[in-house]
Amino acid sequence: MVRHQVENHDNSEQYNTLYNVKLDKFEGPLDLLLYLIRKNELDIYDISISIITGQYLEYLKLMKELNLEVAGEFLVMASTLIQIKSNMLLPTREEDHSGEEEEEDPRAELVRRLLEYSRYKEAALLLSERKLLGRELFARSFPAPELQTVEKSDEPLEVELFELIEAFRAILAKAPRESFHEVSAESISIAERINEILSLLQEKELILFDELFENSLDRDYIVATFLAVLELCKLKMIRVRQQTQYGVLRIMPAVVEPVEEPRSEGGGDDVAT
Amino acid sequence: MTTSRLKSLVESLIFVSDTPVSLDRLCGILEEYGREDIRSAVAALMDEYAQPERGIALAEVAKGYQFRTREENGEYVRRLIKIKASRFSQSALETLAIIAYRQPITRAEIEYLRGVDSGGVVKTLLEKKLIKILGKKDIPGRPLIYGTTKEFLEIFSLRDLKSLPTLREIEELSAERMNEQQEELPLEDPPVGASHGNGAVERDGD
Amino acid sequence: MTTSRLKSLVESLIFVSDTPVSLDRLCGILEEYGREDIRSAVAALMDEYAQPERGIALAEVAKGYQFRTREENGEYVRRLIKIKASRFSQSALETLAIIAYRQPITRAEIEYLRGVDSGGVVKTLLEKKLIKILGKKDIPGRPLIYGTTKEFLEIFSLRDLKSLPTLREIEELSAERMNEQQEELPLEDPPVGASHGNGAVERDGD
Repeated sequence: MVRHQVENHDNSEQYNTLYNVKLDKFEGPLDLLLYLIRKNELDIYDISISIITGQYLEYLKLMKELNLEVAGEFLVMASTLIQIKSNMLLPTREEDHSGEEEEEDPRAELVRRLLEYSRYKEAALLLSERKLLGRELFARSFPAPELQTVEKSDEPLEVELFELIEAFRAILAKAPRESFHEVSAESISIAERINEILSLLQEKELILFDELFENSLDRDYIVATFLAVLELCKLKMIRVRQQTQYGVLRIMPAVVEPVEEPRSEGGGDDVAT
Repeated sequence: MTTSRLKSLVESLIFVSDTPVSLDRLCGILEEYGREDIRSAVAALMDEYAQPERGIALAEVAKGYQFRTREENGEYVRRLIKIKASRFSQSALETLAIIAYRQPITRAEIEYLRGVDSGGVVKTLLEKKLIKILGKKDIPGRPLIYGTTKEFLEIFSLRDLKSLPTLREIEELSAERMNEQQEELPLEDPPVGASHGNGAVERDGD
Repeated sequence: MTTSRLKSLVESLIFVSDTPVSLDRLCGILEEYGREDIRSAVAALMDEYAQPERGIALAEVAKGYQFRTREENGEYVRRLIKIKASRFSQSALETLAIIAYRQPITRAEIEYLRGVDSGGVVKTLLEKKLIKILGKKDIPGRPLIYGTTKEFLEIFSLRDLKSLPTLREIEELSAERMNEQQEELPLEDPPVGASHGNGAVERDGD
């Protein structure tokens, strides 16, 4: 209907607005392709790539003419379509087994994606048709008045990971300025490596120094790991041992949960060496 | 320990909680009673509340039981509590559907399935607590993986994830819808992207 | 406009309100109905709920009507609330977040970031076993340093500390939204699904 109106109006401003609204409706290139397939009454398993590609490119052209920003995904899909189209032009070999033939169809991957996408689009529609709590249905989302005096034992805790990190982000946003330097990319990766080493040490009592570098040859990673080890040594949280000169470095936890004696001043000092 | 006493207790407990109460939780509290007795007390209550003239229904959602107002009364309830109904955009619904069916899933996988960048939607869904971070995937780069929450089940009135229609059922529905559309709609008047989501089409399909 | 419909509406309204609902308020919302009809609907509901085997009663309190659990069930109801999962206070969440992401960390450092005294929260988190003392820092005063525990990982279903999402990962989610999707995703208050949006556009075009 929108298109119909567009064609009947010369007023370019209106033209612009109407198309703008319409183009916004496509969630992405897959959505646009599904629309074109339906519009042309094509069999999704046997799409005419030349029709679809032609219309798809027309759409992109139109979007550009209307000065709409064309998201990168639309362009990527355009090149995929052109690629498929040119592959279709290559002579195909007839195979005896139809199954293998299907695999060779240059459209196969795209068809699979379109089918998959249309399924989730349908699933989204079914979700939107459900009765929603807070829209059609209502529950009591407050503590009953007779319970307000009961004191809660707060044993189990309920919180999501996302809330934790959002809390941290909020803190950093309002924390004193100087602390911002510490939060630069580099120091984050040191903190990350400290966490990783600590959690490795929770799993096993001993790690070899070389194991810490197994995952990456990235320079920053190695530097961050090394600084993390130094930091942990300085904090006396790990012990680094060597059996022989130039032998393997072994890393062990220095403290095993000294929760009981936090206040003793001179006592627990020699936990690490 | 008569049945009516147990039913009364169950009614009180479910009523007083601001979140759905699971059978396990009921059994934990009503330790003097047997699991099967509790289960049938719940069933009996559900029957009683199922009568059409009641203003409250006992619903089974998010693996628990919760009293909820009857759907037809929604309009009046909205007048009372004056909340803005939360609504979902197409992209939010698509992303939510993908996560619901494919969890645990990474952002890259979502974006492959949708064909568009989805970082913003994922963030909004996290903020609305409809999805949560489940951890990290054991592949290079260790990307975050996402899944749906209990709130998702509560808001969409789902007992559990299994009560979502299967992808096969959805495929059939989708095929049906596509055929209908091709018959119903002449070329000149194409449905705009989303309009096949129209309620009318859906009802015809039933 | 039968009596049972009105009774159902009254039941929904009183149920969903967190404060007692007065007759005036009911009349204001149920404007299609007469005051006397509403009054008798309330009375009929009170009668129904007055049966001894019910777990909920409709009480008339100072400012109106309110559903309450039956008094004899109080003991069980209190058990429910006792084992109910509680949410983190904002200060506990903040402190825990700082410790999780910046461990090993001293109390002074926590307080520097939060800008407030955090001794009490740290103590609570220690008691709940979400954090532990890792040792002492090798600086003057030798302050204690804190880190998270296994219980912390369990609460968030994390396999290890490596699975904590990083700030960068979360920021990457919203980064794109700022660039391309900003206008496309009015998620805060988006139009209903697809079909409504469509209708609106068509009307605009007229």
